[in-house]
Amino acid sequence: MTALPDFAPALPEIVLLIAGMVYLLFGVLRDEDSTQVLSWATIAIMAVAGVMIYRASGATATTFGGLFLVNSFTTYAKLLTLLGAGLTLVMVNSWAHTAGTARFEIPILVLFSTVGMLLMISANDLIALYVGLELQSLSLYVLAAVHRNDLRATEAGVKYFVLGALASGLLLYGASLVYGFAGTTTFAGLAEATKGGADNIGVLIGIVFVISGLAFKVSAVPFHMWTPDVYEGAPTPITAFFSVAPKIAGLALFLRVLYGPFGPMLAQWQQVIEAIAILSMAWGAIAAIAQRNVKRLMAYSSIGNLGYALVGLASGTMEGARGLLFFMLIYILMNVGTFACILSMRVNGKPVEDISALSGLSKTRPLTALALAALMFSMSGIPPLAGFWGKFYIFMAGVNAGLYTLSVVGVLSSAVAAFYYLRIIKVMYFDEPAPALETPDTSTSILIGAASIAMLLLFIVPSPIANSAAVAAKSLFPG
Amino acid sequence: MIPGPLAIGLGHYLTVAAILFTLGIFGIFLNRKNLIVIMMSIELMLLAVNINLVAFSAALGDLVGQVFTMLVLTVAAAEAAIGLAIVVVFYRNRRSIEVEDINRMKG
Amino acid sequence: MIVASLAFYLFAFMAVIGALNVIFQRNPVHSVLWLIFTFFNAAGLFVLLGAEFVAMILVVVYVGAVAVLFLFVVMMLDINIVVMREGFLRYMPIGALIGVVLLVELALVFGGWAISPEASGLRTTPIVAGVSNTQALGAVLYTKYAYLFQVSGVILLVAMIGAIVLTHRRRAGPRRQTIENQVNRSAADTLEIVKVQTGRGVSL
Amino acid sequence: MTALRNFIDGLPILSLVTFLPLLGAGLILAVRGDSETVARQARFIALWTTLITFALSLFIWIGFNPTTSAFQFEERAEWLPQYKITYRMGVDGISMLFVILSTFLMPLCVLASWHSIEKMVREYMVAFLALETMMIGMFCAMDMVLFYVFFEGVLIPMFLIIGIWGGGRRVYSAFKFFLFTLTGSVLLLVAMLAMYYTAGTTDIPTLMNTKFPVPMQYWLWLGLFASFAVKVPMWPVHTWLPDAHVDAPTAGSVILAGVLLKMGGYGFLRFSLPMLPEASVYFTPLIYTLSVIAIIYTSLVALVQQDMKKLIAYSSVAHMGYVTLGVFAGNQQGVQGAIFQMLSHGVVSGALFLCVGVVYDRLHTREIDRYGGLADNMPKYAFVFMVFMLASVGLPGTAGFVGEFLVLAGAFQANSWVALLAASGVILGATYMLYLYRRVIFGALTKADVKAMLDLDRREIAIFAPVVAVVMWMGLYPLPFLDVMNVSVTELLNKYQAVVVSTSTADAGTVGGSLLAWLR
Amino acid sequence: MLMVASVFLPLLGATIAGFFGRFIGNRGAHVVTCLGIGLAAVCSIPTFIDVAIHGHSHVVPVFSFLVSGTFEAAWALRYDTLSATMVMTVSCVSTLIHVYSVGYMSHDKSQPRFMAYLSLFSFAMLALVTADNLVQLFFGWEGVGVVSYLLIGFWYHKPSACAAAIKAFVVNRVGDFGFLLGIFAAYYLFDAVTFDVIFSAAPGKADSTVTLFSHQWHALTITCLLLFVGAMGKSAQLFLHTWLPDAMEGPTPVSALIHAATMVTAGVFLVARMSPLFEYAPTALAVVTIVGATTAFFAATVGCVQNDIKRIIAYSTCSQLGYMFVACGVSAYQGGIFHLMTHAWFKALLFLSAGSVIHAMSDEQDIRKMGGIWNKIPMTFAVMTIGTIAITGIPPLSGFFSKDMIIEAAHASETSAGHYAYLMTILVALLTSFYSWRLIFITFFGVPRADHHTMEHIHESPYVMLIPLFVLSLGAVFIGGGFNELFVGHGREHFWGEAIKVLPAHDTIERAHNEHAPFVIEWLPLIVSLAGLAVAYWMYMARPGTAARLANSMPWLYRFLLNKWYFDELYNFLFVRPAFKLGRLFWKGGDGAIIDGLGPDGVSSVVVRAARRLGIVQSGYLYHYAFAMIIGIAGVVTWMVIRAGGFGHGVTP
Repeated sequence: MTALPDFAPALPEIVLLIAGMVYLLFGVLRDEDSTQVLSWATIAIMAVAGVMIYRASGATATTFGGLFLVNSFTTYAKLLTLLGAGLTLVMVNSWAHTAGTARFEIPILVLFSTVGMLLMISANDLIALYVGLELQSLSLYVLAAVHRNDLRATEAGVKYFVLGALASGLLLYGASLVYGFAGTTTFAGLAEATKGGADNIGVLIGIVFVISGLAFKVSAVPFHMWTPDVYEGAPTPITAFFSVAPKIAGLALFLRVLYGPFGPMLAQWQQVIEAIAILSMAWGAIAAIAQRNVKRLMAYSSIGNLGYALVGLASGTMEGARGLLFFMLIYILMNVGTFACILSMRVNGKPVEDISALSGLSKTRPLTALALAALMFSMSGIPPLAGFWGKFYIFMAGVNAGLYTLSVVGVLSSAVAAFYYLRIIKVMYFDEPAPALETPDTSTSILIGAASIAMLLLFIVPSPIANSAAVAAKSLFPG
Repeated sequence: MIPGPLAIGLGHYLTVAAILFTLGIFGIFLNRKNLIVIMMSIELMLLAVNINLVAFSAALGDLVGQVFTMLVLTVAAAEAAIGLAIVVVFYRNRRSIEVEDINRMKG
Repeated sequence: MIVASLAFYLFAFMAVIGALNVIFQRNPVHSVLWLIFTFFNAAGLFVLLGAEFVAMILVVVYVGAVAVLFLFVVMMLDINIVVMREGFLRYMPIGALIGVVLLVELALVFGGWAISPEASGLRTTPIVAGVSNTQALGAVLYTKYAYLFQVSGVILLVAMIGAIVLTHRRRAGPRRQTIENQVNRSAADTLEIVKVQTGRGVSL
Repeated sequence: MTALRNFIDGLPILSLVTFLPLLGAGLILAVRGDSETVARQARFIALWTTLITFALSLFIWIGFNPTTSAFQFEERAEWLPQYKITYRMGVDGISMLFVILSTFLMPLCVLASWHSIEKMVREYMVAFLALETMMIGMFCAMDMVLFYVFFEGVLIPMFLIIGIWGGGRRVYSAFKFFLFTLTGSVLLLVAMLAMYYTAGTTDIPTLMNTKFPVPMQYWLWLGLFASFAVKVPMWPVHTWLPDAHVDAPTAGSVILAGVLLKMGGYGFLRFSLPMLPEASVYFTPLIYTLSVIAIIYTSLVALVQQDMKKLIAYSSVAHMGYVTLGVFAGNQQGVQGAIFQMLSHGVVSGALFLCVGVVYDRLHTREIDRYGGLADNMPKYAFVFMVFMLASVGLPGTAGFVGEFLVLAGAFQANSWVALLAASGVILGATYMLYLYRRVIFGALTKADVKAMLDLDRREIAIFAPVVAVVMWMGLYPLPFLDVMNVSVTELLNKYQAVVVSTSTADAGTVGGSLLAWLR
Repeated sequence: MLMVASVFLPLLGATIAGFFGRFIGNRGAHVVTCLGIGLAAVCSIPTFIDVAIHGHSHVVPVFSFLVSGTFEAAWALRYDTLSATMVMTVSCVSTLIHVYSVGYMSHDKSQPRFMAYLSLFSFAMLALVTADNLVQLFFGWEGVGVVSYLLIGFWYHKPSACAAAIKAFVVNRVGDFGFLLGIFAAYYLFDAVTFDVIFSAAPGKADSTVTLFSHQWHALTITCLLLFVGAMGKSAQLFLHTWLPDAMEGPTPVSALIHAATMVTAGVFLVARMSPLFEYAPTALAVVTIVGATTAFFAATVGCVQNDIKRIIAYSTCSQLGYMFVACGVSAYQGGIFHLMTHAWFKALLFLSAGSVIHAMSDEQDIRKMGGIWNKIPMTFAVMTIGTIAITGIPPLSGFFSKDMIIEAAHASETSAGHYAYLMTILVALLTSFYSWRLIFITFFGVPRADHHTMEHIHESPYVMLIPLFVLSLGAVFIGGGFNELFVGHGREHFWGEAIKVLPAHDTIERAHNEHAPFVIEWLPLIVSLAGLAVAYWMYMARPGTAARLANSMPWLYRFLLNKWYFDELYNFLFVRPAFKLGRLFWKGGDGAIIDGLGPDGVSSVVVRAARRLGIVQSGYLYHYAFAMIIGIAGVVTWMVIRAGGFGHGVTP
């Protein structure tokens, strides 16, 4: 009756899905001891998918009846997502090595949730968006609670799940309103329907609900409350995964949705995003100061960083998108590096999470301390480290779009945020040594080192990344 | 358009959905008893969404709404499964699913 | 027309009553039962809207599977029926206020409800008169929306994996039948022949 | 001379001078061996690196053509082409001497830290060399973003230097320093971005010729002000400075006072005045007010200090008050005086901190009352201290006089009240410095531990001799310095004066209307 | 060449003695410095003859100094009669004092340092007087200030010496503050700081006005007044005089050189130097006159009751400086300079002989503990008496000529300030005579009041000290008569040339020469001087104890005078203590409580508190989290609804 759809644009996702199922079989047969093998295999297949995505870059195509879209933007966002997921999987592997409680399902769930993210990024229809989102979220709920004998992990799972379900409820409700008032769920159709601008309050309310749902996924204030608890409760590599991959996917989706179908209603949603961004930046900066647990600290840090990213989003311009995409790459690398450091915080075989455990790290483990210090300075956006470019691009877009208040609040909260990043450096460099941490294994060390060196290199040579971010951003604005 | 099914008027359906949705939200943040009821509240919210979708589908004369509804139902089932699984593991650890007991982590 | 209206109001009213009871019942078992009640009424509304298939699915999937799952878990976890805590009442006014505000705003939106003028042109899958609801859905679900169908399949797979990861325990206690072992059993492994001398017994 | 000039022109000398210290830092990191060896090697490598850098930087001066206001020794490379951000370096008469100042102070700092730094010597030297790169780079940058990068980058090594090798409340001070300056400079960043979007470039020479809309200028100016005022530091955002100085190691204080404070004044000259002339005119009364308050207020505070470093730190605030005053006096004497004052203050207050370091190394306290009568057992030290003390007081014949005098001369033409009030700093400055000197050097030598203190050793003489020479040179024959900046300053002021005239004739309602206009 | 040598030789001497004192020893330091200044003095005399007598005034450029826009100042030596006179006076007196110091300081352990300071001072003073522009003058001005500081604080072990040194420097700085503003005003007015340019432009600016300090001024008046503030500081005029008596903490040669003969006269020199400006600023001249006269009176009254031998002479110096200013104020600049020169000789003589007395009395300075020693140290007694005769203006010693000239000029001046000055100068002549003779009588006559031990050790000073005293007494005796005609006689216009400018209308010297006052007026100064001598004799020789009775009968007046009109207390109350109090207030209150409290510390504590508050919001309870989300969305929806202006707008029904 109808011809088969064109699978080529979605081939990487299909490959990943098939691999996931094969791995599942393998895991079931080999049982617990297969975790490491599967982690590496997952990283490998992600790399393969990445290569496939990269090789297909430049093309713009839709398939599956217009539900699925590929263009430069999705290419960039997917590569970023895969990068984040792959790097955190390295940590999963190292963690499994030491923790001994890891289960083979973890890499597979990571894989499925990554596929969910890729589908989200490529979604070209509200329904496709929803299923992609749910595929991602359901895997994440399970991952949060995967340490099922640990009270904190299960509590994290409960909180994440309940609030996540609430958020999807809000998103769905919004999607239903949009559908009802605009008459369609396809992005192209919605763009057509909203072209007139602000005259449909129903669509507008729908958008607000959709924004809330997405804001939850990227943990923007006031939909962020789950973040610190889940970050603290979930196993460290999983937290690392939470802090990178879903954020990219969520922001990419934000960009796709708000710049695509709802692009014409910029004037309406801009203020919402601005408000969310201001709250996120300020909340992330301030609340982190009281934290002693390094993972909670990173949770607030990521809330604040997402606030910066939202500044780029709020600008509604190509520069904004470009800045956001560039920022996110730096953000991934910084977070991966930092979490690798957190993962290596082990004393006598037990993981420690209190910041004070880092005391005097500069004397006991000078290289790790140096790397972490570089990452922290980068997070505070101090040149000559790449974090500076991240913020630079974001605020440049903000200023360009005339969002001066937002930019000023942003830079001021980045100054406040610098306080807690500096505190980590202070603990490492100014304080007397605490019991030495164990030597991290090779892959973690490489991650730490690579991330911090990348901060320096990307500072010196930001151009290639900036270029590809620019290309990606451009494809968000066809014509 | 198909006038028949909408003799009552779309607004009525939407209002019912809105009430159910609000009740669902209510159930989540007013509930102090147990997690299961919260999950049921979520189901109520999804039900409200479904009513919305089907009503719009009918009003627009467009089948997409119903397709969407079916997917929502499917996903909701999956969600319920996972949610209940999480509740069960939590219960095993804490021997309780009272909402007020879920606050080991805060600050 | 009157019948349809009456039916609508009946179903709508019952659904709301059901929802209220879901929330306010003290006993979770009762809540589940009221949930089922609400679902039934919603299914009624679906039928009124001409979506028979979705209505059936709702009853079959939700009442038949999900709600029963809920019931099952509630029973399994053996939860006490607790008194309502004062927190509920303390947060009631502000919560109610927010809820009502939201509700009124949503209702107001529907009061001025209007589909955008472009909407009819934007429909991707218009309902064709004369084709039954089930048939129409079937026609698009596996073709046009096959992608979504497949993805929802993956979602269910993930749900399955997730549920197993989280809840499945390999216990030491239960004895399982392992056919391999039974088949490979040899007398030498299990049987020891002891010659018993009369009057002296065996030392075990 | 021409041959030399050609040779220098052929080299990317500015980049060379800028990044040579970083190379040295790399070498230090490459040193292997036990901690003793590493420390010794690190000291020597750092010393040689800074000396070579200084020598190289002198070639900039030699090859510098003082008859043009254009940027010289230009270098340019692509950096972020899609944003038109380039790596562009160059010096003009305003910035060149600051490069020399930075390279001059660095070997002294290394020498001053020779024995006093015992832990983590390698890291210390690396931090210092990185700091040098940042400082030089900042003065050479011809691209606003590049400037900002270096400007901010300074924070990292300085934060570590105060925090790791400092004393007292080092953590508090390091944080205060970092966050205070960071808060200011992020606002600078916003202003810079806004300028970039208006002008479409971050190239400094182009921006100087860009006319920004006047209402916008006010906001931009305030953004720049937030950063530069903190760096200078101007009252009332100066409180980080005494703390940072007190708790930093000696060499850290030297660099802090010697170079870092100059970044603010340099910023005003490089950005505020030429790029935002209308706003600068508009806010001049504000600057006057704050500068005058800084001079009088901090001088009085310096008078009651018990801690030597704190006293000198407060005196720095007062001296930098002259700088801001001179810059915004907007005439040749004022601006040249301000630049000269920055240079001389860089040398003199740096030297004063070195002096404090000398006694601190011996007695491990900076409390003034713990000393007394050092003239008896440390006559060389007393002499050196005397020279710098007098230079700080602004005695004619020393470096301190020329800047202060020119600034006041300039200010007097701009606003006689301001000059009158600022000149009262001349009295107060003498008071607190002499009072300090009296309590430390004069008086009877009674305390046993003070008696046991030895006079300057050869290393210390090697540190102080060049500084004394420079201080006297700058005081007696300042012309070479003034010549270098003359044309650039004239060029800068020609444009600025045109605005001043048009603004004053237009009688725009300035801030002065509410603040200081009546003080004309 | 000679000119350059006479300025820079002392610097050379100072450098060698200062830096290499350890290598060349005390003797070497003595030789080097004395040689330096001596040669300078030798060079100065032919220069004086060439420049002043033969009228070859000119400027010797050295090298350029400051150029900034139109502001140009070069190092150059200006040689005209005024500076040649000053150079000669300074270098000659300085040479004598150098020599004297060799003896006086022979027991001190840091003699090279002392000699270096002395020579350095001479250099600075010479640089001051040969300045060609205001900036260079300021350089010398500050140079003498700082060396004075060093010399006053030479015995740095003594807290009082340190305090006096700081006081001297700071009070001088107050004057410098005015001087600086004066330089700026001059530059503002003339667009130059070089004397030639300023002087030639001055007549053109005679009527111009300038707005400074929110007030419209006569341009030259304000400039001159500001410059005069500087002169007041350096020359210890009323209000800025407090440092001078305290400066006696320094070794006596210092007092002689700096606080009598040279540095303190710099103010007078400045006014004379700026005469082309002052001439066009009559108001400023009046101020100079009044300040000078009042200072003269004030210092003389205080001098009458002091007991420290050096302080009495110090107040006398202060008083004599007042005379010089009176001269300048009534446009008799030549008279002022003349008195400056004679004063340099006899005041140096007085100080040095006082030093000799102190030396003899085992470092005792209180005259109440002396007495009856005239025959034990006859030489000292003799030269000191010569000095006293000179200062009290008894002919034919130098003081008579110069002082008389001033009083006549004041009388001849027909301004009210001039009248006031005349009155005062006459009165002061009486007081001067009284306290000078009081000093002699109490110190040398009567019963010995020193303890036995001291009396036994009284001895005449060595010749290295006495010879300078003899030379100085020669000067004190003859200089007045010798230079009278040249300086203030009828040929004075030719002699001074361009160096001093007096408008014909102001020429009080001319008028004084021409007017034939009654006998009493003409001889009044001498009469009051003798009267002073008589009173002093009566009170301290004839009827000892009268003074004490007088003091007891008017205790308030006595205490008022003894406490120097309570200036120090007043300044302490008005400036010193408030400065420290304000400093502490600004430090603890301003910086600590307000700026840090509201700024960094305040903000950080607010942030930390906010962080805790947010931590409470992050309660861990699911329903709170959900509630936050719902509030968020309800807020946004409400905002949207309000923004859309309700629902009627834009919705097609």
